[in-house]
Amino acid sequence: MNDIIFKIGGAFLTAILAFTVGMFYAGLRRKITARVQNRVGPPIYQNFLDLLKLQSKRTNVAHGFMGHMAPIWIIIAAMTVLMFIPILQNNLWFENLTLKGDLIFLLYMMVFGSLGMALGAGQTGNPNSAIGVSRGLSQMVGFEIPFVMALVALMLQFKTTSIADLMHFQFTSGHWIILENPFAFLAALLSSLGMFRYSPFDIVGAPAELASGPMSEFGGKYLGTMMTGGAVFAFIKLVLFVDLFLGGAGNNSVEGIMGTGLGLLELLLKTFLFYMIPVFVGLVSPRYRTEQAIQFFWKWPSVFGILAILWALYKNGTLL
Amino acid sequence: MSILDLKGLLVPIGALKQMGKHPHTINFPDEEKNISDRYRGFHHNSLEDCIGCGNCSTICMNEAIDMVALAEIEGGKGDSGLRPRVDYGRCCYCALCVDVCPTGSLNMTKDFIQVTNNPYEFLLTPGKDNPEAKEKVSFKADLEASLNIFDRVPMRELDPGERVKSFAEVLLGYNEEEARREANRCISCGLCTEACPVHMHIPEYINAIAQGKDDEALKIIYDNNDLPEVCGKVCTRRCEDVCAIQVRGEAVAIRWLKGYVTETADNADLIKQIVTPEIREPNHYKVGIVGAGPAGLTAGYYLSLRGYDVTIYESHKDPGGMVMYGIPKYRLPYDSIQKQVDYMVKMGVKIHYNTRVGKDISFQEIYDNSDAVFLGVGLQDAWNLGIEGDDADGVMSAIDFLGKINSGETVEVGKKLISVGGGNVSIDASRVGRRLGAEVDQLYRRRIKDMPADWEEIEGAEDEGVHLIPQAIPTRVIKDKKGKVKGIEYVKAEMISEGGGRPRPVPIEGSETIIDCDIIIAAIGQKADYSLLPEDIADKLKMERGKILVNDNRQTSISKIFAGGDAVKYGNVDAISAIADGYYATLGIDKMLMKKE
Amino acid sequence: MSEKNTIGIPTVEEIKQAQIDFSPRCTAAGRVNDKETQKMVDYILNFARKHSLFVLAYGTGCGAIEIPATMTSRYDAERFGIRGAATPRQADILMITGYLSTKTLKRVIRVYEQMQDPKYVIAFGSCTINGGMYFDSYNTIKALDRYLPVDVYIAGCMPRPESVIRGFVKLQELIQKGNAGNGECYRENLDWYRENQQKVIKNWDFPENYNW
Amino acid sequence: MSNFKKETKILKSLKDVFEIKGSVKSDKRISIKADKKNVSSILLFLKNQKGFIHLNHISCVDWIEQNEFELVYIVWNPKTRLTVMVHTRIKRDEPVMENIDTIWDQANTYEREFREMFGIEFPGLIGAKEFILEDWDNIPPMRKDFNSQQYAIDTFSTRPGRENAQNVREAIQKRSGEEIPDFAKKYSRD
Amino acid sequence: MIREQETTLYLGPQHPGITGNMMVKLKVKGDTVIKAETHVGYLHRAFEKLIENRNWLQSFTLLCRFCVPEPDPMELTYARAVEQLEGREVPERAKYIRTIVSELARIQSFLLWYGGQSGSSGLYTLGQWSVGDRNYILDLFEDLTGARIYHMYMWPGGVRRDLPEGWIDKAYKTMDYLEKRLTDYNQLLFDNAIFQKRAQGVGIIPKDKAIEWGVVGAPLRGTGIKHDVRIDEPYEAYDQLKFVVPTYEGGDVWARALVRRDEIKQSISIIRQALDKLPGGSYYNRIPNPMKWTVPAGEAWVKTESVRGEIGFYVVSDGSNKPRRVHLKGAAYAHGVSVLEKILPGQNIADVSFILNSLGVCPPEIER
Repeated sequence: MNDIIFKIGGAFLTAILAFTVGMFYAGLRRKITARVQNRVGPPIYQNFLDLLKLQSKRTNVAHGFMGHMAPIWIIIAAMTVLMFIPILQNNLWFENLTLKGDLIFLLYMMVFGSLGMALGAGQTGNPNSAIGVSRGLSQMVGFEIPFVMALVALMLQFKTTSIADLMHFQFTSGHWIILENPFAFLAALLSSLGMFRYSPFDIVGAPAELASGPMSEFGGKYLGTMMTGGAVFAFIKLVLFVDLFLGGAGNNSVEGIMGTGLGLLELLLKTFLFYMIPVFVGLVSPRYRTEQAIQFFWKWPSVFGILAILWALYKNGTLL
Repeated sequence: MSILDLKGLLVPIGALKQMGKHPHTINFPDEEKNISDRYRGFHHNSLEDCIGCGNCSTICMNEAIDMVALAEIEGGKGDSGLRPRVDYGRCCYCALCVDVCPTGSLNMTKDFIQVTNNPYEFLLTPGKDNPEAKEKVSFKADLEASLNIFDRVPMRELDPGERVKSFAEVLLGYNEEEARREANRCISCGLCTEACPVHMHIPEYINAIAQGKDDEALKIIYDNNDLPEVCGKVCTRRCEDVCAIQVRGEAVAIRWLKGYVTETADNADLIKQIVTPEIREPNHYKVGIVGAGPAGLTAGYYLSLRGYDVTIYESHKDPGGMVMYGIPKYRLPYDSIQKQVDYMVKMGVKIHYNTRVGKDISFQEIYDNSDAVFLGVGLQDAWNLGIEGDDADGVMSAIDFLGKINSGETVEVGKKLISVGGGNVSIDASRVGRRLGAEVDQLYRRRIKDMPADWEEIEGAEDEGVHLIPQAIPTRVIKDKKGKVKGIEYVKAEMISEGGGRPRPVPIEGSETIIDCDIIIAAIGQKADYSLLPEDIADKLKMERGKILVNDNRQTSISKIFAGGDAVKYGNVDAISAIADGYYATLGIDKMLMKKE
Repeated sequence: MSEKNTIGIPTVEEIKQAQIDFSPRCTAAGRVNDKETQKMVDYILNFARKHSLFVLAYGTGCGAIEIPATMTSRYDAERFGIRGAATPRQADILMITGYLSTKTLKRVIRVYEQMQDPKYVIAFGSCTINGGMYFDSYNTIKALDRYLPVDVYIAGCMPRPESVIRGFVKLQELIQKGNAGNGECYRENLDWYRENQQKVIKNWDFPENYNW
Repeated sequence: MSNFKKETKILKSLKDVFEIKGSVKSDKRISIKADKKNVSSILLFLKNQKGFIHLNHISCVDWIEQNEFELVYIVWNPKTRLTVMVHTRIKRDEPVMENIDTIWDQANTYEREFREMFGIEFPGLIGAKEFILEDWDNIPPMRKDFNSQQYAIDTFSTRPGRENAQNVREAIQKRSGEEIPDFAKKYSRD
Repeated sequence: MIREQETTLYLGPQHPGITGNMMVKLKVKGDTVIKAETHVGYLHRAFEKLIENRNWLQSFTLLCRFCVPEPDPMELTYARAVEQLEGREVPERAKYIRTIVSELARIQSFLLWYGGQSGSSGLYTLGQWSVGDRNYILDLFEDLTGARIYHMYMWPGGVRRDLPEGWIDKAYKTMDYLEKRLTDYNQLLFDNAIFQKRAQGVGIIPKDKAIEWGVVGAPLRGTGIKHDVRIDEPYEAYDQLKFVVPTYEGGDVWARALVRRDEIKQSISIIRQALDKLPGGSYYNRIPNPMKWTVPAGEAWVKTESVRGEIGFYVVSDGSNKPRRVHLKGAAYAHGVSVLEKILPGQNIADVSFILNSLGVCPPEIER
C-alpha cells in the first residue's frame, strides 16, 4: 500500500519538479543568452509569467479537432515519458515506473509528442506549419539515427534495456558511462543538439523562414500548454542524459529527506551543466538548412554511433 | 569546408567571453541617457519674444502648426497676438520652423516623450503648456544657420563728396536683381500692414515683386496709395519698424521696394495702363477739397475713382503741399510728384492751383456747393525758437528755408549754418545747407540715438559733413548791430531719466558755448493756419491743441466736413498718415453719401 | 480663450463634441471585473499580462527602424518581458509603426483580428495620430483609431527607444488597471469599425465572421 | 568643346545613325531628344554597339501644360563611365510607349510602375496589373491633374480639435480693417 | 524532400524574415523555390506626388524618409541635385562634413545589416551586439544633427549646423571602439563554419550578367566587378581621401558579406582621414528665403553611392518654387524585383530571407 502512495505521490512530485525545473531552465537560458548578448535580459521567472499570460488569454482559436488535441497530446506524451524516467536512484519518491525495456519504450514515446504536434499543425492549413512539420520530421530522421545507435551501443555493452539498470551499474561500479563508452556519449550529445532544437538546429520553427513553423497557428492556451510540454520534455531529455551517461543522481548514502535533497541538488547540477552545452552552441551558431542538418547528423554523430557500437561490441567481447 | 573545420567551430565559441562583461544596457526608465545638446524634441516658444508672425506655420509642410489666439497674449503693433500651436500628430521634428523663426523665440527642447491613450492630447502650445521646458532648450534658432536673410541688400547711393555738389538724388534705387533679392527676404507675415497708417497690402506687392511681376505689384500698391513714389522715397515707414525680420536683423526694405516698383512705370500714361483702375459711373455728388497735399490728392483720387465730382483748391502753383515744398529734391525729385499728379489728373481729379481758399475763393462757397468737403490744409506755420533774439535776421524756419529752395528761390546761407532740431526736417535743412556750400552744425537737445530722424538720414548727413552736436540746448541768438545773426549760444545738457520715462535733458550750469554763424534754421515743429475758415465754422469745429479732431472716418464735428493730413489729430505727422487720412476720408465720405440714398 | 478674434472660430465645447463624434468607441475601455472575489485573480492575471508582452514582428512603417534598437542590447526591452512573436496568434501587441498605407491597413486588420484577446495596439509616431507628414497622401490613413482600437499613442517621428519603452510602461500601467485591451470592444462595435474600414478599403473581401 | 571629347564622339555617332537633337550637358552627361519610335533602336544601339549596358533609370515627367508625358531613359557605360539620357515625349491623350523590357529586364518594373502611376500603356508588357496600388479606381495618381490632398480629405478623416486656428494675415487684416482686393489675394501667404 | 508537391508560400508582409514591409510570393516544391514574385506597395506613401505640394526646401524633409535605414544618402543626393541645378557652390568644410556623415550612415547601416544577415540565419547574438553598438553611431548623429534616425542635416548649400564642440574627439573614440568590436563580430560571423556553409554558393549573381541586370553596390562588387560611384564620379570630398573599394569573386551571399565586412573598415578609415583633414571656414552657403526660393529650370541626374549601392535622383525643375519631378532610383529597385525574381528560383526556402538581406532589399525604395 505504501508502495502505491509513494508511486502516486512520487509521480506528482516528479511532474511538479519537471515543470518547475524545465521552466526555470528556459528562463535561465534567456538570462544567459542576454548576458552573452551584452544586455540585462528578462527576470529568471519570466517563463512562468509568459505561461500564466498565455493561459489567461480570453480567446483561443483552434482549427479543428486536432488543433485542440495537439497540445493535449504533447502534454500527455510528456507526462507519460516522464513517468518512465527514473529521476533519482534508489529513491522511493523519484523512482517512477521502471520496467524492463523502458529504453526502447522511451525511444518510441519521445517521438509521440512530435507526432501530435505534426497532426495538429497539419490541420491548421498554414503552409508554414506544413513545411515546418516536414522539416521537423526530416530532422528527426536525422538525429534519431545516431541517438538510437548510441542507445543500442549501451544496450549491447551493458546487456540491458532498462534505464534503472544502467543507473545501477554506474552507481555500483562508480564508472560513468561517459567514460565507459565515450563514443556513445558523443553520438548522443551531438544528436541531443538536434533534440533541443536550438541553433543551429532550430530549423523547425525558424522565425525568419517559417514564422514559427508548426506553432504558427497556436496561441493562448494551446501555446501555453505546448510550452509546458516543451519544458517538461527539456527536463526529460536532460535527466535521461544524466541518467544514461553522467551517473544519474541520488548516488549518496545519506538517508531520508536530506538524501533526497542532496540527490536533487546533484541532479540539478548535472542537468544544468549538460544543458549549457546546447545553449552555448545555440548562442554562437547560425541555423543549418534542413539538408545540411541531416547531413550533419549522418556524418559525425553517426560515425560516433557506429564507433560506439563497435566499442560496445569490443567491450563485451562479441567483436573479438 | 573540410570535413572538420575546427577553427570554424571553435573561434565563434570565443563570443561566450562576453558573458563576463557588464551589459551596456541603459536601464531606462530608471536610468536615463544624456540627450544631446542639439536634440530636436518638442518645441518651446518664448511667448514674450514671439511676435506671432506665423512663419513657422507657413514653412511647415505638414500643416502641423496652427496660429491660435491665447488669452494671455494681447496683440499690438508688430505682434499679431497669435501664437503657434503644434500638432504632434503632424510634426516631423524637422525643425524648419525653428530655422525660419525670425525672432528666435521658437526652439526645440530635449523633451520628447509623450505617451498617452488619448489621441487628442497631442496638441501643444509651446511655451504656454510647457513653460518648464525653457531650461531644456536644445535645438536653437541659431542666428548663423537661420533661413532668414537678416542682411538687407545694400542700396547703392551717391558718393558723399558728389552729393554735396548738387541736388541730385542720393539713393540710386534698386535694380531689378537687387529688388528681387530684397523682396525674397520678406516672409509675408503681414505684421507691417497694421503699422502702416493706410494698411497697404505690403506682403502681396512684395510677393509680386519677388515673382517678377512688377506690374501686378504696382496695381496692388495703387489699391490704397496713390502716391507710392513719394512714399517710396520719403515715407517714415513705420512698417519697417515692426518688420519680423527687424527683430534680429535689418528690416525688409519695404520703402525702397515700393520705390523700385513705381519706377517701372515712368510716366503717367504707363501708370494708367498698368493700374487700369476701375472707375465707377459718375454719381453726381460733388466734393470739394482744400489743399493739394498728400491727403487732399489721395482723397481726390479715390473719390474720383468712385465716381465723385472732385475739385481741389491749392494755394501754391504746384501740387504736393508739404511733400513738394518741405522735402529737398535730393530726396524726392520734382518729377516724382508731378508724374503721380499727372496720373491723377488723367483719372479725373480737377486741381485749381494758385487758389487760396479764403482769399481767392471763400470756404463758404465751397462748403455750400459741395456734398462734402475735405480739409487737407496741413501745418503751414513753423514754431519759432522761442529764445532770446530769435527775431534776428537770418533766423529762419526750416519750412520756409526748404520751401524757398524747392521753389527755386535762392537763399544766402553764408559760411556757417546752424540747424536746430533732431527730426527729418532739421536734417534736411542741414543737408541742403551743405549742398548750398555752407558748413553746417546741428544742435539737438538729446542724444543722437534719441533723434526722431531716420537713421539713414543721420548717417547720410554725417557722411556729407554735417557736424552733429548732441545734448545742446540753444539759449540765445547773438545778433550783430544790424540785427543780423552773428552766432548762437547753447548749453550742454545731461540726460536724466526720472521715473523710468524717456530721459530728459537737463542743462549743465556754466557750459555755455557760442558758435559763430551766418544763418540759423529752426526745425522744432509746425502749426496750422485756420484763417481760411469762416468764423462760424471754425467755432463749430472741435479742435485740440490746434489740431482738428476727427473720428475713424476722418469726419469732423461738422458732419459734412472731413479732414486729414498734418492738421488733424489722428495718427502721426507724415506723408503716409496724410495719405491714410485721404483714403479713409474717401471711405467715410462714400459711406456717408451712399447711405443717404 | 479670450473674447477677441473669436468670430467664426469654434468654441472649446464644439471642438470637444467634434472629437467625441470622430472616434467615440474604445478609447481606454474599462474592463475591471466588479466581483470582489475576482479582484485578486484579476490582479495576478494582469500582473502576468503586463509582464509578458509578445510583440508581433510586423514593421508596418518606418517606425520599425527603432524597434531593433529597442529590442537589442542597448535598450533591451526584454527586461520588461517584451519579446517578438512571429505570428499574430501568439502575439499580444500589435505595433503600428507609423503610417499605414491602405494596402497595409487591410493586412493589419486581418492580423489584428487573428490575435487573441486581450490584445493591445500601440500606435507609433505622428502618422498614426493625425496623418503626420503624409497628411495629404492619397495612400495612407490619417487617424488610426477610426479603424482599430488603440491603447497607447507615442509621440515622435520616429519615437526614440526611450519613448517606445515609455509607451510599453504606460501600457503596463493600463493593463494593471484593467484599462487596456480593446478586442472585445472592437467586436461589439464591429459595424462601426467595418464602416470606416470599408470606406478606405475598396475591394472588401474579408470573411463574413469576425474570428475565423 | 574640347573638354568633352568622349562625350562629343558618342553624340556624333548617335547623330550619324539617328535623327536626334542633343547636346553634352556637363561632364559625362549626354542628353538627347528623340522621337518616340526611335527610342528602342537608340537604346539597343547604345547597349550593343557603344557599351551602355547598364540601365540606370527610367523616369517619367508629366508636362500637363504641353499635354505630354516625357520619358527619360538613362543609360550608363561602365567602361567610359558616360551617361546618356534619352528623352522622348508622348501624347497624354494616347499614352502608348514601346516596351523595352526585352532589352533590359528591369525595365519591366519601371514600365509596370508607369502603367499604374501614369496610365501609360506598354504593349506586350507582362506582369500583374497591380504593382504598387491596390484597388485603385481613380485617375492614375502621378498625373498632375490628380489632386492628392483633395482625395485625402474626401477619403480619410482628419482628427478634429484644431478648428480654432487662425491665419495671421487674416487676423491682422481683421484687426486693422484692411481690405485686400481680389487680384492681390493670390500673392498672400497661404 | 518529403513532400514534393507544389505549394504557394507568402513570405510577408507580416513575416519575421522579410526586410521591411513587402511580400515575396513563392512557389515552392518541397523545400525548393521554383518561382518568386515580388509584391510591393505596402509602404507606398506617394512621396513623388506629395512633392508637388511642397517647395524645394520642404521636399528635403520628406525625401530622407525614402529608405528608413539610411536617410542620409537620400538627403545628400537631393541636395547635390538641387545644387547642380542651381549652380550653387558648397563650402569645402561642408563637403568634408557631408563625407563624414555619409560614411557614418554607411557604418550604421552596415551594423544593421550585420543584425539582419545573422538574424535571418538564426544567429541572434551578433544582431544584439551590432544593433546595440549602432546606437553609439546614432549618438554621434544625435550630437551632430539633433536626431537619431531622420537627420535632415545635409541640405542644399551645405550642412545645417557646424560640428558641435568635442564632437571630433567623440567620433575618434567611437571609431576606435567600433574597430575593436568588429573583430568580435567577424569572429562570430565570418569565422563561423556554419555561416560559411550557409552563405557560400547561395544566391549567386552571375558576373557576366550583373551590370546588365542592374545590380549595383555590394552585390555588384561581390561578383568581382569594381564599380563605386565614389570612384566613378567622385563627389564631396571623396577624391581627396584614400580608400579601397573591396571586391570579391563569387557573386554569392558570402562574397557580398565579405565586401560589406571590408567596406565598414574602409568607412572607418575614411572618417578618420576626413576628421584629420577637416578644413575650417563656412559650412553653409545660405539659400534664399525658402518660401520664395526658385530653382532655375532644368534637369539633373545625380548619383550617390549609398549603402546598398548606387542611388540616383532625377530632378526636374520648371523654374518655380516647387520641384516639377523628383524621381528616386533606389538600389533596391532592381535588386528587390527583377534581380530577386531571377536568382530566387532553385534556392532553398531557408535562404530566401538570407538572400533578401544580403541584397539589401529595402521596399520603401521600390514603391516610395
